[in-house]
Amino acid sequence: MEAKHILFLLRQPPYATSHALEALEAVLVAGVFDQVVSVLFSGDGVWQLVDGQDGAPLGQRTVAKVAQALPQYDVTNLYVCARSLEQRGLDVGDLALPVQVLDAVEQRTLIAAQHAVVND
Amino acid sequence: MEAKHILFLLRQPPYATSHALEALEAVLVAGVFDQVVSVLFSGDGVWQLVDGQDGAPLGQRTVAKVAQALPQYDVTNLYVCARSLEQRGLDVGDLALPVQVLDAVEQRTLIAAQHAVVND
Amino acid sequence: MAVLHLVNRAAALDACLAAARDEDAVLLLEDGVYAAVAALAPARPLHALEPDVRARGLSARLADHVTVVDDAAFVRLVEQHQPVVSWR
Amino acid sequence: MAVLHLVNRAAALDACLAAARDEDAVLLLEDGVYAAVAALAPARPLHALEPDVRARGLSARLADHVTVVDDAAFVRLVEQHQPVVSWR
Amino acid sequence: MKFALAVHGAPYSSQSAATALRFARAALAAGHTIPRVFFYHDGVHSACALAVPPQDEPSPQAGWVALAEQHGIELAVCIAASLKRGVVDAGEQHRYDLPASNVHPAFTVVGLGQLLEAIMSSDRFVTFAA
Amino acid sequence: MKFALAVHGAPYSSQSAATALRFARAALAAGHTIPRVFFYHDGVHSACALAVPPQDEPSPQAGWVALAEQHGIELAVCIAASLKRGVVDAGEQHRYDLPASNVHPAFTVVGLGQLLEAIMSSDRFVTFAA
Repeated sequence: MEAKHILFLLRQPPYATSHALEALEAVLVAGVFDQVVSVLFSGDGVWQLVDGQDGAPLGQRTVAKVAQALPQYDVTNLYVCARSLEQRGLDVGDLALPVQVLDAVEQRTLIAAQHAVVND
Repeated sequence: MEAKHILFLLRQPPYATSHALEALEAVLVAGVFDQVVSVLFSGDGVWQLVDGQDGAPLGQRTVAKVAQALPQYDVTNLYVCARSLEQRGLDVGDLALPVQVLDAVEQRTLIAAQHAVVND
Repeated sequence: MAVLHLVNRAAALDACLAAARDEDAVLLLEDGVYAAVAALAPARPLHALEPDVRARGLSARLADHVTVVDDAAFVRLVEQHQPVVSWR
Repeated sequence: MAVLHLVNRAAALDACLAAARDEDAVLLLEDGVYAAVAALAPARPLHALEPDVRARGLSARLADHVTVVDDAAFVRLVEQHQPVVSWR
Repeated sequence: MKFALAVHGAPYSSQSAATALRFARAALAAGHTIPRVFFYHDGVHSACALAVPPQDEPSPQAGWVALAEQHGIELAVCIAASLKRGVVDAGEQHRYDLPASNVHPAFTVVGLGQLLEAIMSSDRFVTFAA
Repeated sequence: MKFALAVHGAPYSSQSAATALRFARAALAAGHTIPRVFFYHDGVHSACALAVPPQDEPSPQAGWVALAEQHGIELAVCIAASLKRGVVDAGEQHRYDLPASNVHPAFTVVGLGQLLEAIMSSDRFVTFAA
């Protein structure tokens, strides 16, 4: 079977729901399937990446720590939406892991190149 | 026990979730308790009032029909947010039941007069 | 191949359109159909799912450039596009 | 008595503020605390719930006019206001 | 003061129950009473006795059960909301001929009137929205 | 074509499952096949066998069960999502010493790998978001 291009489009903020964490768990699993896996953080999903998180006050796992594990699972195509960062007063210096910033045109190209998109 | 002023602040659109219907059921119950009950439809909650709804294609009850039953349960203080109607291109002629349109100042006064506010 | 975007909340349409190309199709469904109302719809071709439009009493309130489609046409849109992207 | 408004989604703050008087208190909690970030916060006094702020890594990112409160202070706000209104 | 609380969201799809639990603890510590917590809408899932939390995460339900026992709080689950969501006690299991029941014994299934009664008989009513 | 579907929302808190069911019927009527529907996040509540729908409303679960039987569709429930939400089969009931199980027998509890497998082996993947 030919390798598929699978994009995880992550748009939910962490903690209020378990969507962010559960979607990241799916990304980790995808990493072991020898597919072409990419992750795009956009909208409130960029909050998953912000440095300084600590789930302990809410009795939850720290979502940024889970995201930081992605490269160890061979998920290295990590992208973030430029406009979503800007709208929230954030830049890459605020993030807990290295990700590539994509403008709108680059995001359109990335999405159009996929066989499947999984959202959270 | 002195009668309490209880406002139901209904801001959820109908059908996608059961919040609108369940909140209206709570209003109907409140109507039999001899309290001073008011209902304010605001935000996407104004869609609950729009004429021409038919839950049948979704296998659901028609939410506007439930709202129309409110006066029969002695709930007659029915209000809608003027700005929410305008933002959606609606006016009272689009609604399935008679409700009083409140501007922002009137809504602030209504809210401040309550002992309790129940939201959906 | 062109992309099919599914939007199930009106508030998600802006983000969807920022990521959609002109040749991509956008289908509004569930609470997404409120974005097809004349007063709210952006000026680009849109599809809206018929059972959701009808249940909400919106049939006569939609913008002219919105195409209402039934479930069978939803399936055809999926056949003709790849990938399918959901926005909420 | 002044009103206490609880906002658990940043997008709901606008509707809340339209319905709040100057003397009313607004407490941002859960995902509502994102509205307390310096780049996003409106210019009026706001409270933000400490466990939610800390979990999300926002402690050093809040606007200056936001007061961070713990659960005990949340209880005191409820004591001192009536009614309590939730926005989402 | 007497507080009445309403919980509208399910654990894992909303912080509603977790925030309400922390608030309840702080209110009781401050000397207030909470005769009833009303679980409505998706909030009814807090009553399900079959949930197994992820390792290292506290059980949201265990927190409610402990608080209810210590302080005599009624954990009230709305029947109109719970039945359609598959949260049922032994009585409903029998009535509807269901294969099992799943409401934790510390929770009581009640009608919507109990929400109004709680509001009417308390000094403050706080909704923890979904 | 082969379609893989994912359902992310619970009945009554999302239309996700209802929309997916209508789509599945239309896709099968058009000659497509659906080897697997994957219930993830709050979508796992569709598997709960204890729900009693309001009178005059169709049972969302009965629709899935009938479709699965007629067309050989696997109704796959994600264990990582279902366990914490109290949707458990007999195996998990036993493993965690729970008082009951509540997964309808037409549903199968599986790991997340089955989501990826479904995506990889299908021509189209459609998520019905919460």
